[in-house]
Amino acid sequence: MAPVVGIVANPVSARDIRRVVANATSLQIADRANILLRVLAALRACGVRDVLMMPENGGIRAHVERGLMRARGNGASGGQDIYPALHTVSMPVTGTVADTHRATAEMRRAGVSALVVLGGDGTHRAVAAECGTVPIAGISTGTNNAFPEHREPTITGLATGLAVTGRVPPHIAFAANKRIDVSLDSGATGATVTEMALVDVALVTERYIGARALWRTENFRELYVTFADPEVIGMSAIAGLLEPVGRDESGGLMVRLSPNGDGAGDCRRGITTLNAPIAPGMMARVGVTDWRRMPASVAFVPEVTAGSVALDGERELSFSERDRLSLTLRDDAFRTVNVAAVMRHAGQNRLLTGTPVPVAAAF
Amino acid sequence: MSRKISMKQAINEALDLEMRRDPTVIVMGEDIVGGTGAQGEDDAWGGVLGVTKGLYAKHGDRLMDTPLSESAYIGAAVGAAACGLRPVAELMFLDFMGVCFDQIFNQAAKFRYMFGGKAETPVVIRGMVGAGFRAAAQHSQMLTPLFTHIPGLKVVCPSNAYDAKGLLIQSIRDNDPVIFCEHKNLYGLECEVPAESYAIPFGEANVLRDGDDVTIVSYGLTVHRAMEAAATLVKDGTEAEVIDLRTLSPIDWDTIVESVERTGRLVVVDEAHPRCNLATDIAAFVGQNAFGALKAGIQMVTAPHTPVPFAPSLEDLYVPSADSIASAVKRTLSPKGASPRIAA
Amino acid sequence: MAQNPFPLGKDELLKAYRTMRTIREFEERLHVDFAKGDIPGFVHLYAGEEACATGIMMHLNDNDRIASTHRGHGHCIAKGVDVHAMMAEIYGRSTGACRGKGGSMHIADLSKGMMGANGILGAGAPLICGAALAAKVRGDRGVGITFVGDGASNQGTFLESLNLAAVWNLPVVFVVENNGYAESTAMEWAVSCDSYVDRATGFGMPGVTVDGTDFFAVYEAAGEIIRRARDGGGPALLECNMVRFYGHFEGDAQTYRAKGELEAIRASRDCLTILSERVVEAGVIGRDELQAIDREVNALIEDATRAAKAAPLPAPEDLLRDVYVAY
Amino acid sequence: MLNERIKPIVMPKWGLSMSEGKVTGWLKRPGSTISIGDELLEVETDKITNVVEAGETGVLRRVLGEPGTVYPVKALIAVLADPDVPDDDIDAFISAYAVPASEDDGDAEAGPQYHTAETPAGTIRYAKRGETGPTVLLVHGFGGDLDNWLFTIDALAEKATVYALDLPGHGQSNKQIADPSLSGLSKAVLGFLDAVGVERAHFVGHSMGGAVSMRTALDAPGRVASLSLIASAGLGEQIDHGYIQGFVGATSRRDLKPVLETLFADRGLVSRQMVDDLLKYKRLDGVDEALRALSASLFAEGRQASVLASGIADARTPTLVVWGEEDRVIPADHAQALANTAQVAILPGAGHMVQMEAAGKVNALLKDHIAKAD
Repeated sequence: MAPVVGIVANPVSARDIRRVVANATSLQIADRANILLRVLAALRACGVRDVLMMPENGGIRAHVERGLMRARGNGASGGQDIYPALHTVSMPVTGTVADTHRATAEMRRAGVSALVVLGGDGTHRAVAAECGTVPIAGISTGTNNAFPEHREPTITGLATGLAVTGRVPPHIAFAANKRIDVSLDSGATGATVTEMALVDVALVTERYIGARALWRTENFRELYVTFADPEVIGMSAIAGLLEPVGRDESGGLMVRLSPNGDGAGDCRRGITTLNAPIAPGMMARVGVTDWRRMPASVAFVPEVTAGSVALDGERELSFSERDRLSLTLRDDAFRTVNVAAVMRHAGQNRLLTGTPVPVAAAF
Repeated sequence: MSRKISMKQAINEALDLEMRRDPTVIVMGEDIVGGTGAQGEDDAWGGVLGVTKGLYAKHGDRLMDTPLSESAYIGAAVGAAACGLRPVAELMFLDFMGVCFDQIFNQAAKFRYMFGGKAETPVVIRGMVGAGFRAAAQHSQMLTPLFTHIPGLKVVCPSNAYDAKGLLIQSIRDNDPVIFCEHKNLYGLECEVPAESYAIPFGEANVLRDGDDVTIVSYGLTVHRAMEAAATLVKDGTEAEVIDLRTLSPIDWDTIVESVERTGRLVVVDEAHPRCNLATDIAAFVGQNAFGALKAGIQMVTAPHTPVPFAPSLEDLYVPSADSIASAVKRTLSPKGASPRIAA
Repeated sequence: MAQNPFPLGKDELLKAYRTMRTIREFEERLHVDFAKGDIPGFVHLYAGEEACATGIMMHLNDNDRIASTHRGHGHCIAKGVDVHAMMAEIYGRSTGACRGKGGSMHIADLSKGMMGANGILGAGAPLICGAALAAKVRGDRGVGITFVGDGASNQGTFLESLNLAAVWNLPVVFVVENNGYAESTAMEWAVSCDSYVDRATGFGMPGVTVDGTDFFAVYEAAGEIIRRARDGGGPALLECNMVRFYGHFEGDAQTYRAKGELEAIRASRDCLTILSERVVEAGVIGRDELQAIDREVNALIEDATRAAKAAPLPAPEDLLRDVYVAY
Repeated sequence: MLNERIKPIVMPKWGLSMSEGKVTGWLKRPGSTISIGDELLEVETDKITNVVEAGETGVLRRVLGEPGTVYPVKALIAVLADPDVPDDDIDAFISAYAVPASEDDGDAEAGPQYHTAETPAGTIRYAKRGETGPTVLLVHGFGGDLDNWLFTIDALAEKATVYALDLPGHGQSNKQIADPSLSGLSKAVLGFLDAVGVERAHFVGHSMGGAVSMRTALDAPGRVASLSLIASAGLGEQIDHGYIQGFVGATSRRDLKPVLETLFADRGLVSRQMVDDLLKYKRLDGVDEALRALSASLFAEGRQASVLASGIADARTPTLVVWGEEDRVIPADHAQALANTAQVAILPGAGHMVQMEAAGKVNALLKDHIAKAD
């Protein structure tokens, strides 16, 4: 049976206040649809014939279907379908993150071989929460995109197609990823809320969710990252500019931040300031108290007693003195398609030539 | 000091004087400065026919070129008026009213009434009207009846430079929305105009010529045709009284009725299309209020019920002529004048 | 009391709650009285959308102007228009905000910067460009906010205004109140590019989408956008995704809605509940304090309704008044 | 073919802007014997209709001006000659007569017909006629301007240097009146004389201008050689309040025309152009405020605030008082206030604008008075 690829494309990512405060990207719906069509063409070229897609009312699907219809109509494909057949998960649309959760779970149950995700860190986090062992191929269409790598989506589609059709061995095709689990025990109700982050957990003193985005550095207190990459934007950059930690290393980094980021720092307490790209187009001075490695599978209890928890750059939970918060980093938490490795392999083994050299022959 | 200037200069001068007098007066429109954002000269056009030429040098950013976007900038002028400015928005050709009429008739005209007398909308929409410019059907209309139909709008149509200046100044100072109709074929016409500021009150027709035999009522370009007709009628011993309405809303009913009560005969000349226009309006009013004074049926001389044609030979037939006005006067004087005729 | 974690002080939070509660109570009361046949004409209720008007208007003063829509009661109340005058207006009384000559769809109070509800969809956008232009000419740091529904955002006036505001760099905020329905037609069907942010982007201004049922989300985003406009940063668009608890107008059977839709949004997306839970949970405001406000608001609306019904009708001569400044 | 015994009657030029006039009717038949001052015909201009008086004696030998016909200024409209001048000579004279080129056409190009002077009271417009003889200053009344002296200025200029000014708030002078009292206006007039370098002048004042002239005679007697008070204010309390209010309040021709008619004994003299010109003046920015300030200061509640008669009687300034018998604005019997000290002339058939309605007689009185007083 030919593999089926699932697609989760979030129509509402990249719409938050950072458009106003930091000139962040706002990828148009039509462009998201065009990205999807490019991915679909690449998947079909690798032999993927069926794709299962999350329903949404934001317009992506409508644009994509228009594109498929035009391709069938204009005969450019010479009678050959250049796109896979598109199926939609049967589920109601709420226009919230719950759609992503549910669609991912349904696709996993339907046995998809991989999940192509269009969105920012938030969308990827929602998929990762439900995808189990199904590998993710991430495409950045959000604002703070620390998790999905920036790459032409055709290549991502190609790599995914090569990976799921078995033309690249799994140990090359797929990579393990880390995450941080957040557990919040409510002092009021006794209930426990669990959440997760793919890249970073930031604890800030604002105790309301509001417009979700993080951009007021004076409120930053503690930062936990799965990897610390000086090449990405956002919270991870703060850590990455202090002590880089790779995606493939075990464990992450924990940084304590201070409100006095603007030079008036309290030297006695060993505060330094860091000039970091905390959001697209937004360089800010952040007061840094100290940092240390965050080993895997060890629960951290923060010093901050009240505030909000921002997961991958967006405030999601608020907590008070009565609540108990703990954070634990997990290695090998979920899988992604290792696009770079797949493409390198494809090249080395001439997988896309007319008569492909057998995989084994390359070794 | 009085001197001879054209109607175009008079309008320019009125804008200049009012902008000098009142810092809340702003002027906006398509190409009223001209060349904004382009590489060439500042003040490249001063309006498509140069009416606002030179004002940019005197008043700078209070003259604003707009995008070709009548609905937005006419609406913005209305909104700014409701917020304390006195905007003068040029709607190049009033034929373009179609794309922004909502902002005028549903918004500007209604604010005072609809908001219980608690809003003022001192906006002036000025632009060109009228045929004879070889500009064809969409740049030549006399749409004044559309405007007079709407309560809350004031409608002004000057026939000469002196009136244009005084009426435009009054329009800017007036606290109601005013549609200021400039007949493009009168722009070059000169007359004595004081250099100083002056305002001509609304609702006062100008009696251009006294006469006891017949009353000719008109406005805009056709006032001049009526005067020509009156001059030729003198040879037959007919003295026509010629009334220039100047403002169509409000309209000076008293002057019309008083004149008709004396002359007993009425010819109404209107460059607008014949159905439901100023001519029918005035004829009906006089018929209702001064029927006893009439010695003959009222004659209406209007444009035909057609779009404005392009071919110069046809357009020349379109606008009421001095001859057609004189003929209409003669009809009121002949015994048959009282019998009904069907207008073209 | 716990430390206040919110971006507003307690008094401001109470004010926001009172405003939202007043709008809700006002609309619920109209819903009941309209069904009784007490109210002439037709009314469009804002219930369910209170967080949007309130979250935005908390940032404005009387010098800032708003242009509203046919669904304008909430905007009026949040902008400070007197509730008694509004109710009397809806009843067509001489004591009304417009002396009984405007009605529900035309309530205005220019002294409060409320430039009128508007029966013409999309018409407020050019008007607010003018208001913003006036503020810019005067240099008084005023801003203009225009509200438009998801449906009316298709009007040429709205799109032209986005362009004009961008070209003139006006201090305007275009607020799209997306309740999902253009009268009865789904927004998804009627809006071709599917995203208001995309539309804003196309006109060269930033667009932001927020959860319009979350007072804090609206408040925070609006604050940044309004501050940017005040500082000369130019126009922006704010899309508030929200829900409408009643029909397009009163008497609308809402047969276009999915089964269970209304019940679901009332249960999970009631902005008043979301706000009050949030502030009570944080320990900033006691439930009893909110209940006290509820009682006061209830009394206010009751009094406004009683006063409106008892108020005199306009005099016959008012028919001819205020067409022009004089004559 | 100049024959000094043949005297042409030509279309007169009344005022600077007149270029043509219409003969409306002859008051003398051909063959009549004419004396100086006889009313010959009526001429209508776009501003006013008036009578042309004879300036010479003789028999009206030919009447050329057809009633109802418009002639340019200086066109030959009649011929006076003694009875013994042969008809052939007269015909020859007529056929040889050429309308002199209008001197004003040249003047208009050469320089302005009106002048302006910068004074402490603002810009003052004035006209100056004549180069010789005593200096005369013409001061118009409330709401008037220097054109009120249309029929006066050129006649006096034959033997005098005549200035006529627009008072502040009037005509084309500055419309702001700093001090809307008689003293204020008087100071403005003196400021004007300073600006044009005139130390002393014979003051001819009409109506309010008469009161301004009297005020000046009292405050600066050295600068007033004589007073000619025409229908003057300042000689009694009475004034037609309706006229003042009507004039100030009128904004339309319909309102203004009846008001202006009270100025003349012959209401028909109020032409369309006169009304239009006044409306044009009244519409100018600042005029309404100026007129209201003046009327409040000088004529509040329908009474004249200042009566200067006794002061003038004591001052012994040579004074002429002229009144139209049918004056409906200020009663002619106010002239009696100076009956003991001044020459008083009450002219029949004329109203408040007596210098226009009986121009010939008034001009003769003025010339005589100024000549005697100088």
